[in-house]
Amino acid sequence: MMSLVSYLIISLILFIVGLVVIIARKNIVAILLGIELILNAAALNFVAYSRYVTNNLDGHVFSLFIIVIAAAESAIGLAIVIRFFQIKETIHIDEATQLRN
Amino acid sequence: MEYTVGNIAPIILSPVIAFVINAFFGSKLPRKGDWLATLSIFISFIFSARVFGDFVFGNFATDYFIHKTFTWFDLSYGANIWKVDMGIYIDNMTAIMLTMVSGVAFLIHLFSTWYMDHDEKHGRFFTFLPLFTSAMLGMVISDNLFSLFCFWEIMGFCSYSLIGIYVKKEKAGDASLKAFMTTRVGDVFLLLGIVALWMTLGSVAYVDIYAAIAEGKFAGQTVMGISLATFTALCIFLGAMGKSAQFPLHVWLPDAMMGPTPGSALIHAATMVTAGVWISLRMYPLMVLGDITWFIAVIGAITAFGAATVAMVQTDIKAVLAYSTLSQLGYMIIGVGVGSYNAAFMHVITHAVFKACLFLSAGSIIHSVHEQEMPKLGGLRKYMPYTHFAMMACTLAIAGIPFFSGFVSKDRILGDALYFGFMAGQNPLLAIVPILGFAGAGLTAFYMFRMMFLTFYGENRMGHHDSHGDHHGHGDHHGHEIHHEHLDARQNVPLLILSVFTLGVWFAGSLTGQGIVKVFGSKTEWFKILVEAPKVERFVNHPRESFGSTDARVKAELPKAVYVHQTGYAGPNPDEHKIHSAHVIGAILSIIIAFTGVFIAFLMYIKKSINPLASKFPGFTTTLENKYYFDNFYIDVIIKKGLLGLNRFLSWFDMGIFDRFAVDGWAAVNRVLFKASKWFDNVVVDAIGVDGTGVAVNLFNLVLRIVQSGKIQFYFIMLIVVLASYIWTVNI
Amino acid sequence: MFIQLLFGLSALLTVGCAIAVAVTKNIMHSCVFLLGSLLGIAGLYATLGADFVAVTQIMVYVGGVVILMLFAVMLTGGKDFVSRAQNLLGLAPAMGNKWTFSVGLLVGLVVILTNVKLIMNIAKAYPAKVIGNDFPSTVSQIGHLLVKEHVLAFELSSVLLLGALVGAAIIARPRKQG
Amino acid sequence: MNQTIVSYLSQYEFYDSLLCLFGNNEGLLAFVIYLLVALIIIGFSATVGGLGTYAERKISADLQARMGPNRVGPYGLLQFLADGVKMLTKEDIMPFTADKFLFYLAPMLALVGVFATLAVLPWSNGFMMADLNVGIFYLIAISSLVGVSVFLGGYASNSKWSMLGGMRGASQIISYEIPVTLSILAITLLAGGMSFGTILSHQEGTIINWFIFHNPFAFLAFFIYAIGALAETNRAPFDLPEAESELVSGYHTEYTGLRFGFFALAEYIEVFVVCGVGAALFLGGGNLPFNIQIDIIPLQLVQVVIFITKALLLYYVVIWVRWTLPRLRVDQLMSICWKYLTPMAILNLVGCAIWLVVFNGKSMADLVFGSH
Repeated sequence: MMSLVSYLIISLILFIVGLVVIIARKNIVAILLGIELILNAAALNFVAYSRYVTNNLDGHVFSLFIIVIAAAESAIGLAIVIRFFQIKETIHIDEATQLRN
Repeated sequence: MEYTVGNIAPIILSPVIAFVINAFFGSKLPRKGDWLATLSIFISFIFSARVFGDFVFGNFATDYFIHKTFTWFDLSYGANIWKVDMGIYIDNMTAIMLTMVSGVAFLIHLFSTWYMDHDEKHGRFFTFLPLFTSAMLGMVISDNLFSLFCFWEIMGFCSYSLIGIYVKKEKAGDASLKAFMTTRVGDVFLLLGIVALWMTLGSVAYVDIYAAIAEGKFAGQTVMGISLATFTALCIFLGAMGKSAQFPLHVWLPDAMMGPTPGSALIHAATMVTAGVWISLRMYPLMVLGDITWFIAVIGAITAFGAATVAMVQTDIKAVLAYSTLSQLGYMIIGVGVGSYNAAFMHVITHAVFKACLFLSAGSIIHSVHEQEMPKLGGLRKYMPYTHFAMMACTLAIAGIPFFSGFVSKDRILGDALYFGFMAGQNPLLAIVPILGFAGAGLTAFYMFRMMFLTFYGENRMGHHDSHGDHHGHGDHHGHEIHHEHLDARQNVPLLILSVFTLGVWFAGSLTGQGIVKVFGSKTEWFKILVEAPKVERFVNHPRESFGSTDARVKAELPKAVYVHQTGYAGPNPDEHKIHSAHVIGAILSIIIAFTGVFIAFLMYIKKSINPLASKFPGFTTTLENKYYFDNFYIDVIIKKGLLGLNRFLSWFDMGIFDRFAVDGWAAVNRVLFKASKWFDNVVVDAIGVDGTGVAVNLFNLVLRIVQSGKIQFYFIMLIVVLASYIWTVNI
Repeated sequence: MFIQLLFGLSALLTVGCAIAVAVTKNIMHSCVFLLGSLLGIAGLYATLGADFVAVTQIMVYVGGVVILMLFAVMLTGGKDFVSRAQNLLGLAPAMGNKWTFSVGLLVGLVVILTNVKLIMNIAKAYPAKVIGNDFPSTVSQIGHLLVKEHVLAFELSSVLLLGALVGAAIIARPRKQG
Repeated sequence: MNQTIVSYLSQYEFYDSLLCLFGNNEGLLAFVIYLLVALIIIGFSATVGGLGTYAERKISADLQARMGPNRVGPYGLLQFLADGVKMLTKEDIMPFTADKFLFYLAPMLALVGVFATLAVLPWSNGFMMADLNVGIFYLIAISSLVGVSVFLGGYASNSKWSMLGGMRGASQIISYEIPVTLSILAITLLAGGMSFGTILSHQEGTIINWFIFHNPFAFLAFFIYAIGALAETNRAPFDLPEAESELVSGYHTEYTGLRFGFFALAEYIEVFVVCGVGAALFLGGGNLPFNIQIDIIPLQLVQVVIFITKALLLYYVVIWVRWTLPRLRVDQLMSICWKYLTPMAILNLVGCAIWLVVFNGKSMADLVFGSH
């Protein structure tokens, strides 16, 4: 039941779901949720490989860094969302087509 | 014997703690935390004194040292060793220097609590002073050039802050900027030298450098066409020149006197400027290997003599002392250059003591009478007996009068210089080193006594400058009635302690104390026993010790220091007999010259039977008063003439050459091309190109409008699809 | 047995909540389902013997990121917006409609096809091997790795976090109007 | 390998006979043991939580020179049972515009977050459900579920008061997690591990071996932890999320009946948990204040009693503080956390590290009385 491939399949499902969320949703916060799912799929892969393939803890360290980066990304991303909302009064992604104003 | 973090770290850390506390909470502490700074320095003094006692009274062999390291950070990956070690390196020199720095710093802190009382910058002053002291101590105890450089830069920053501490004075700001910028020139070279060493040796610890010298690892290595040894030695010495204010990077030091006087005493007299001498001494084997000692000696001689001449005509009491500092630093550098290793180091110590005392005395005068122009002082002997006593002792010392410390060290440097210049078979032009050295010694005696006579003797010329006396806040005295010394212990005790240490016996004496200490040619001078140029062979394959490991060597098994009859001369072509005679000649000459200087000063300023120089050589005096026009040279010639001239040349080049030939010529060529292109334009471009492009753009636009929508999700989809097709095709 | 059970439950929680994130109409509920999914991933980490990573996952996501997300949803109203901008597929509501989901699923299908190939290759390269249920403590080893081999990344991530902190504060601060 | 209650019991002989009883199915036996222990702990904690309400009312009455509950049972001891019955029988009201899913979820999440922490609480040296390698870290992490539940409860009620209370609660819990975690990190540094077993084993022996007396920084860390823990559990003087005078009842204004009971129970159990953690980290946990090496079951029970006594003493202090100090303002709350507690906690951590390096890991007592 538990093997490298089972973890990879779970991670693949997470990735696909994250992808669908990113593409299908138009709400920026929802897209950030999708990004979190994708990042977690990657981190899960790292840890799984570290147990089943490399037998050292580098994968754990990498997934820790992924967690750090995800935290930083969501902080910055949500700050941008709030700022965007202040300016446009909407957080629809299709409104964010210009680099200024 | 046990050297652990616990009993070494307080030397550096206790002032740092005081710095941190004062920096953040200083304004809330009673007396702005000056007691905390003073206490912290006292703690480091206690710990340093313990090291001193261990080493000096332990009578270890001269080349005994303690070197303990720990890994600061380790970025080694696989076979690539990239590890940065920090550590301590303590030998006799370190022990002496630590004690000197912390002791002098403690006395200066104590004095400053009196001097800076009620000053608006009280708190900030006592924030930077301990940090500065700790950086100096850290530099002394460092075991490698990298951490030395870190502490070196902290010192640079602290001196910047302390010179410019009166931020509202424009001159103070300028002076601090000047000091920072000038020393930066040297620091860049120092860093270059350190990096070059690191790249080639893989380590910058002293012991590794010494071992590399002994093993001949430098042989055949070159950097930019010069041999590695010469390159690194020169770079490191240039760094030392910046810090020790050697010609031509000396311009910052006289201006650095804008800060409070005790700050000047610590920074620009006693300790920081000796950092350059310190690194030159530590890297002495490298200097010898790189064959630049003659250069060092010449630079030192020029500084020593030049600064002494300028000091003769200064009227500001602090300026005289500043130039005398320059001059004395020159002597130390001469000492390094001519191979007078232990005398140069001894001069560092003796000079630190008497120069600190001189500056504190000057501070005492300035703070009491609010005047620092010597022509307006005079006759202060009656009013300030203690200050007079201390300052006279130090003046005797710096002037090289026998039985005082300055004589012991300077005489030995000059003796070695004499040998180096005339008898060692060097280039005859190097005879300039002892000549300038002796001349400078005479001038030193002259200008120091000029300062003494103008300040403390003769009639009181304070006259009616009562505007100075008033902002002290006491209403009960007027300008022409100088108040007597307040006799504050914090003011006078440091002066008296320091003046006691200007006696030669402390430095030339014997440790075992057999009978009365012999000053002349004593066979058992402790300095000679304890300090000598590092013997590089000893460091080959020396085992590393880390903190926490107990010292493998047991104290009882260590060889004791044994006096071997040595001259202390480490320069080229030593010949013991000739060196001895050079020393005797040097001693006699320097005594004669010193007394001549004193006598001339006496005639000029007490008897007034000879006119001061100014009236006879107005041109020369003006040159001196303008400090050889160095500042003007840097500003007028290098910046104005040099840069503006370059500008003018570039402008001429632009207008005359580039404009005429390139631009106009290009225009002519263009005219021809234009005709050709007109035809081409009409026929080919307009018909096919323009109209065709319009059609193409229209077509292309249809695609781009869809693709470049600014919709991030669409971009994302394309990214995924492309990536997926890539993965599918490359067959991973 | 416990580990098998934990794996099954965690995988179920992860996948189920992830799908719920995708299909639920309410963004607030999406956030809460994301929380469940992340907790499930922490459980999966635990089955892989990555105790420290698992707890860090809970700590950072539950304690930080999800609450941040909830705050953001609340501050931006959390209601549906209709775009004023034209899209290829016309006006789309904020939480997507059947067209956007079809496009998403199509792209997902492409990725699945790609990855199935990869995973099959991996399964061939690393045939299932039995790994015992011994889970040594990873904490001290990770500590050593962080300050030795990965020290540069460690320091960089601290700089990154500082940058994110300052950046978020600067971007989101209220500006003077007009 | 993680120490658990099962692996602790397996060293005694009766474990083997139990194993025979279950037909040598170790997994089943472990499951049963875990289930039993979990039931005992949850039952005990729920009782403590319930009695907490009684203690709170009784102590506050004492401090205010009143009688307090005295009708139900001896000294009113059964008051909490009566309250519980009342809650169970009340109507479960849901606001019309509430977000139903989140409204149901929030109280559960609170209770789950609190009960999950009980898994690692060290009742004695041996009696721990699981002595995880990352024990204390796990406890901090999983208890942040309570923050989410407070926020969700406030949001789902769709009421202004609830919303304000929920936002205050979430931001307060997130903020105070930082000083609490940093002060716990200092202790982790001293113990050299994050598992409660390691932490407790370092505090064996006499009272001077407790971490609170290890060095001055650890002493200060205890007070930072205490203040931060008060704020994390939304207790007075930091009970802003449920400030009665401003927000009616804060995030659980709209909750009634059993759901309100869940929130209340979660709060009281969480107070007990943080008191227990404080006792374990700083006050030696189940260790007696004098030197006895304990490794048999009856003495483990003595340890359990000692641990609970220490935790309840801290519990008393918490209640005492509640009825003594006035409530803070929101800005004061945040400035205490970010301007005072966090920098102090960081300095503490650095100070502890420096202490360890300089004195080679010896405690103050070791320095004074000589190490052993």
